[in-house]
Amino acid sequence: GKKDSAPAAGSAGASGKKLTIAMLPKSKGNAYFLSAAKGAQKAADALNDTLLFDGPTQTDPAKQNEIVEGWINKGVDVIAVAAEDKAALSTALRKAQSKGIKVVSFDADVMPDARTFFVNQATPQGIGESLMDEAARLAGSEGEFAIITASLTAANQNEWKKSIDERLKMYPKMKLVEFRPCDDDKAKAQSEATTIMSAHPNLKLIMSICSPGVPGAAEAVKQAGKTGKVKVIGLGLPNENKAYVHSGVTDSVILWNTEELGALAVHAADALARGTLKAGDKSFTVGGKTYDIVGDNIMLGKPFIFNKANIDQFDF
Amino acid sequence: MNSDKHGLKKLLFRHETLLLLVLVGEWLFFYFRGTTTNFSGVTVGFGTAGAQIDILRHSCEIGLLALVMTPVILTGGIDLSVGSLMGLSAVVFGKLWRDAGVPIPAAITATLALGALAGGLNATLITALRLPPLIVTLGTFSLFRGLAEALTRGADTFTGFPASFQAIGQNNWFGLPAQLLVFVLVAAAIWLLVHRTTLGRSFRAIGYASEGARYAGLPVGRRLATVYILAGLGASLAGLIFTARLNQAGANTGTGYELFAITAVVLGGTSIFGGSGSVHGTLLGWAAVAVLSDSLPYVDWPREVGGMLTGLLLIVALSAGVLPKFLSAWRARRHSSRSVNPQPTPSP
Amino acid sequence: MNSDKHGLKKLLFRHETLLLLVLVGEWLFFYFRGTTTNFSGVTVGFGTAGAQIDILRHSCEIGLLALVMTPVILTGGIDLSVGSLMGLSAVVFGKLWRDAGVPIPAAITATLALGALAGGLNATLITALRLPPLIVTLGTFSLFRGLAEALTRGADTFTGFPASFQAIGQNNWFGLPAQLLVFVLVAAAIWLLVHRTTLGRSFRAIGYASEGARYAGLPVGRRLATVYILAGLGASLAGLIFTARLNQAGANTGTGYELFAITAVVLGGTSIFGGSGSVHGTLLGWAAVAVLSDSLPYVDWPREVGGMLTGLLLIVALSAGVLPKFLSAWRARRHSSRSVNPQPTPSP
Amino acid sequence: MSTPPLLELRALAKSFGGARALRGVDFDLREGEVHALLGENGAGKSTLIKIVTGAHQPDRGTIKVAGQIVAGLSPATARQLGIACIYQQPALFPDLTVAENIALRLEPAAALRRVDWSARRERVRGLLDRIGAVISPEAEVRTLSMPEQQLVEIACALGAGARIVIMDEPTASLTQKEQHLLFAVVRELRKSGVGVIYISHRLEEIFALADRVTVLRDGESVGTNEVSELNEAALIRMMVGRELTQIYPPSESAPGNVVLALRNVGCRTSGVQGVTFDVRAGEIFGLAGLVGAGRTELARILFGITPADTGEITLNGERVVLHSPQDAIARGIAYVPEDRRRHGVVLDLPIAHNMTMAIHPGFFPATWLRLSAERGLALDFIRDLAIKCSGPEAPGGSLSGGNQQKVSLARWLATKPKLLILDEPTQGVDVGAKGEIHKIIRRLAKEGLAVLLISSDLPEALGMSDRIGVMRGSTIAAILPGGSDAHTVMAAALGSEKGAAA
Ligand SMILES: Nc1ncnc2c1ncn2[C@@H]1O[C@H](COP(=O)(O)OP(=O)(O)OP(=O)(O)O)[C@@H](O)[C@H]1O
Ligand SMILES: Nc1ncnc2c1ncn2[C@@H]1O[C@H](COP(=O)(O)OP(=O)(O)OP(=O)(O)O)[C@@H](O)[C@H]1O
Ligand SMILES: [Mg+2]
Ligand SMILES: [Mg+2]
Repeated sequence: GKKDSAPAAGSAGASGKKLTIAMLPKSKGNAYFLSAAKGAQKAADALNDTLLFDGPTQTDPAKQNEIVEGWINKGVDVIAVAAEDKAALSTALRKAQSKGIKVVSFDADVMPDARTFFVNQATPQGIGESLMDEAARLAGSEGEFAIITASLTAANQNEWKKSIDERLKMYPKMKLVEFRPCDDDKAKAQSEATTIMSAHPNLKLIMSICSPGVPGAAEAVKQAGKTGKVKVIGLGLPNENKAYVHSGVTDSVILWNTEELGALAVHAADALARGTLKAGDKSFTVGGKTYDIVGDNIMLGKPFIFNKANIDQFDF
Repeated sequence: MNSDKHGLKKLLFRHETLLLLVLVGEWLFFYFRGTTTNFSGVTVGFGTAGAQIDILRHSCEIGLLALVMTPVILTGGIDLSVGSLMGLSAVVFGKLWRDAGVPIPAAITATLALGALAGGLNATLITALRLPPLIVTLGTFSLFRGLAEALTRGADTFTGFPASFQAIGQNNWFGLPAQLLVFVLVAAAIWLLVHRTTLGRSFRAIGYASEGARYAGLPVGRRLATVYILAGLGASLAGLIFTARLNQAGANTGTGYELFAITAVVLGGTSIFGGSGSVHGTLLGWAAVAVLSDSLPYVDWPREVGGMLTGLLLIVALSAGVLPKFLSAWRARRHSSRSVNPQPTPSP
Repeated sequence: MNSDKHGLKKLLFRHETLLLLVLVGEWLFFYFRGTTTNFSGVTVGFGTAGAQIDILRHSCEIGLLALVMTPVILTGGIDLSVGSLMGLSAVVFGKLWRDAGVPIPAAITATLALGALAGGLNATLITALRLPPLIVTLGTFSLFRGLAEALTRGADTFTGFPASFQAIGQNNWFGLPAQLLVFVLVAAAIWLLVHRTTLGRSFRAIGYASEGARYAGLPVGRRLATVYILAGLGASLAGLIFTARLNQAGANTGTGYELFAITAVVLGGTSIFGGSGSVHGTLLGWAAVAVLSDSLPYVDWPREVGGMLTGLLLIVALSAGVLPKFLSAWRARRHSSRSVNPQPTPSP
Repeated sequence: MSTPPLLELRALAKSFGGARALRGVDFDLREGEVHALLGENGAGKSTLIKIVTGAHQPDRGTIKVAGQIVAGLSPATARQLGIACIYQQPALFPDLTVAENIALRLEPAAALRRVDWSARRERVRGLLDRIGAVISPEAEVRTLSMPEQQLVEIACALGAGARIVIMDEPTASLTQKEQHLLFAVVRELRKSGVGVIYISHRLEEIFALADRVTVLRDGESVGTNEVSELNEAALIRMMVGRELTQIYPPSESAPGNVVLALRNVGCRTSGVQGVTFDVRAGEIFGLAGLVGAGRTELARILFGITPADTGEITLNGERVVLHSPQDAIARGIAYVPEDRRRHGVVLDLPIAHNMTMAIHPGFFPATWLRLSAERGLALDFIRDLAIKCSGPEAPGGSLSGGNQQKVSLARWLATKPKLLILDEPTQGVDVGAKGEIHKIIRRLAKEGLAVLLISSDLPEALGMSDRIGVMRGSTIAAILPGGSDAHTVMAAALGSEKGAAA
């Protein structure tokens, strides 16, 4: 019942066969990808497609590779991936394409020749600039700050880091003192933040560019009793940061709508497999909303800043 | 064999002193290289109470595992399953509290019971079926971790525990981390058990010569059961503290901890063949590893070097212990006049 | 002790048959539950050649480790450092090729040499200083991994290797994965070594009674060196193949593999005390684990269950092997006539 | 006489820590002779052998092989010199086949040589035929019986072109039939010019087989004679030496009521059957017999290690079932085991710990150690038993054999037992300690303890026992009154005609 009545089911869902869409996150445990999966599932239901959501329990290029190869043998129709390691995953994806399986990437891109489209949650500039500007605003444009990232190998985090460094040039009085990985793990992020704070007592702000890092850093600041003294911002999920934002530990969380990202990835995958979306298209419309396509990047739109004022309006 | 034990016994003494020196050396190094006063005159870095407390906090769980691993190794056994059991405990605790709505105290009790049960499984396979501990616990190593992952499908994690529970892992009691007090209590208990009770005695006897212990009328099976159940309890306790510290419980909790714990015990001078060793040795070994693995950033060294240094320390410390004995044995064999060693044959 | 070996040897036989059954059972289960034909009439899933080949591809590295681990365990030793050595090899290979600009063939040779060297380090500490293998390789376990991480600061990874090299890990030769051919060659070599040469015989002799082997005039030291160097070689080869398969080399390559390899060997019926065991047993054990850990998604089971099943399999298989012996021994003690066993004393 | 002896030992001496195993032994072995080596337990026979085979290094003395002085003999060089040894417990690898085992010894340890199976099988079969053994080269050694394994050992020796073959108590666990096969092989060897050193506790074998005999006593050679010049009595006298019976303390206790009563006790796993006798309070009941007669097995039954499955055991009038050592200890039974080094003391633990090991529940209420009390107890025993040691903290392994034995004894005296089982209490114990232990045993008996004394040392059994049970073939062959003479006991143990007469 609901499938048919689903608004976005549109022409595609009704006509043609039921597709099997396989979605690969960097790691299953990560709430960021779980919320993307939520959106993806909604979209799949709407399109009357089957969604397989599987990934490594901890970020692990080899496992990602093996999971994709498993899907190839299972004969899925289209694959949507967020790559932990460009090179490692691309080898498997090319194999998939050679077997006639369509591939889109989302959140973290692979080699261009290993997929048709990249669903781009935000350009590195967009993210880097919003993060750096927000940081400067909170720190009063001066003082030491540290960055916690996913893993020093993570492709897109490194992209963002570049544009952060670019933007940093506009704030000469601000000094980046640490750039530490947390392996997309809240626990590690927390101990990293703790260590950073005792190593750099004048630290004014911790910025996390991976979602588990934000609550991790906040937890550390709270436990160190430095609430307000050391500010916390980063890319994160509203839900896992609400408490900290309200208690004033975390000032702002910057992100795009991850459920929308997941949904868009599935819609793109579906359309690509059905041929309604082709390389070279300049825009892509889902249920009335139009996303522009820059080259082979389907743009999700501008990042969004969650803070005390608005965070409660979001649930993911 | 015999003279080997002798060697390792001697080694044990040389060891604890040597280890203490290493530890003090480490500490002073980090203290002088890793502590600075910033322009506003505040002391910062390794030397601060905060840093010291954090080092203790972060290594508390491995310390607990090392403590309960010590009796196991004293009996000549080993337990590879403690790390996985940490994960299973964390997950089960999380599920009980969040999904089954069990109140925290009951959930804690149930989790510890689970730990004891898991230890009991190891013990049964080892004593009743006479399977080698290494194999049994290698099996439960996969089993427990697998259960934890199956329960969460590798995705589900548990968080948002009540503050009263998080306090165990995050608050300070009397200026010390709460879990440190738990740790001290456990350490004291294990120390007394090993060094002051007949149980500890029988652990050593079993480790040195389990047949001999049997001929002396010691209840070997029951004693072995004790140490493995104890290890299980310790592992689940570590899992709980870990959960409280991070306010997060996942299936990957404690991955790889078993080998770190064994490293600490062995570094502490406990013979892997069983029999000789001490709880304070384990504590020293644990401290040496803890400082190494958590303090490098204070001196702006890459944290990654920690693992390398740990391995190096283990090898060097043990070689240093054996070398003199080895040389003397070798000299003895050259101009073999009278040797004090009851066994003339070179130890295997 | 001795009668213990008897048990484990009998177990070995029961084992290989039992294991073969398990393997066939597994395979058939996945074949019938995990293979389907989609509407366009194409067969997909576990039954396809592609799936079979991928399973082999993915488990090839662990298979190599298990193969070279077998002689080590036959001598009564163990090598915990192989997984870390995989990582170190991958990193060193990557650095040589990318940073030092060494041509691939030379880089491969150098990496293998490194592996042999690392194995030699283990061997030296074990034979010259007479340190227990468990401890030595526990130390190098941290040391090698630490070195790999230090070399890359945990950040650097290597990729973009020439297709000619990637071919080793990704292409098919004669319809089979390239690395599978390497694997088969190694397997054949190790099998001959263990079952058809005087070396293999001396491994068992050493594992059964290293002193006895000395009295029989065997060069125990040299033999031990052989097995650990072999293990080192195997580990670095596995590291290279892993790198070729993923076209990516990082410091975390092979983390935790050592315990999987040991699981395969032990599951294959090799006695952890050394002395008895077989290479074909190891291959069976490896296959059983490989299928379990890679095939669950084909039957839409959570892949996480794999670990649990592996642990269960190990425990059940070994218990099943020991149980009859245990019961009969027990019955014998109650009311049985003369036992063929020369030892009247019940096994410890 | 023109050719030098195959083997010539001069003033060979060897000590292990305290125990002086050999103190200047002379010995020589000629071509084509069987030279028997005889002596009580602990006389030094095995040590002598271990030196000749390179397992131990002598402290002093010279070894000549075929006239050449050899120094620093190692197992490998010994084999190259054509010295081969067949131990009581064959040192074969049970997981390997007969062929593999033999090859392991014979083929050079050259590494990766592909094994030539047919050639090897032929060679092995040839060797086995030569000693008239019907064993398949492909059989796994574990499937062979003890004597078959010994034959394989001998085949190895022959294959290695051994000129000197040593047999240390080869017949300890052989049946009559198996013995004769072995003897045939030995004679075969002698014919082919091989020199055989033959160690046995069984006199009739000496007379059946040996050309010459050398008797060791407490690490010294008493003398070497042509066997033809000796008779059984003379030989026993040489072994036993000075009129020992006098140096044994006299019995002072009057046996009281029955403490232990065995009725037709047996245990299938250990082969013991139909054992029936009583032991009274204050009585020392000796168990004599040859090595392997089954006395230790009987003791293991009484201590609950291998529980009895037939017959009944009565302690102080009440019938008891002994399933574990704990049971036995609880009922006041103490067992000082035969294998001191493996079962008697934990060599690595301080002697104080060793002494309290069997009384943990009683001596340490609520499991708390009372170190000072323990130390006190240890010091008392050290004084009472005159244990030579550096103190209660000295590890058991640092003591001489005799003193280790006293520690093991102390452990069991601490349990205040009603029945004390001593298994070879003075085996491998030097003469001085021997005497002291004997005095202690007497004193205990006088204090009303029932003592079961297992001993392969005939004079000891004779001198100490109020009554003597002689075991043969895992059962009681005869029960003799105290003061019976050596010949009667020996005869009963050997089962020779004299035994039937007595
Ligand atoms: N490895 C050893 N360490 C210490 N003492 C030893 C060792 N081996 C033998 N001894 C001692 O050397 C002495 C002689 O022992 P040996 O085994 O040679 O006697 P034996 O004549 O073979 O006795 P048996 O007839 O019981 O075999 C004994 O006092 C024994 O305790
Ligand atoms: N460790 C052993 N291995 C093989 N056979 C053994 C062993 N111990 C005893 N036996 C066999 O069990 C039987 C009884 O041995 P037991 O030790 O009881 O003899 P015993 O009378 O105690 O002689 P002794 O005490 O002088 O060795 C003999 O056939 C002996 O060969
Ligand atoms: Mg002897
Ligand atoms: Mg005996």
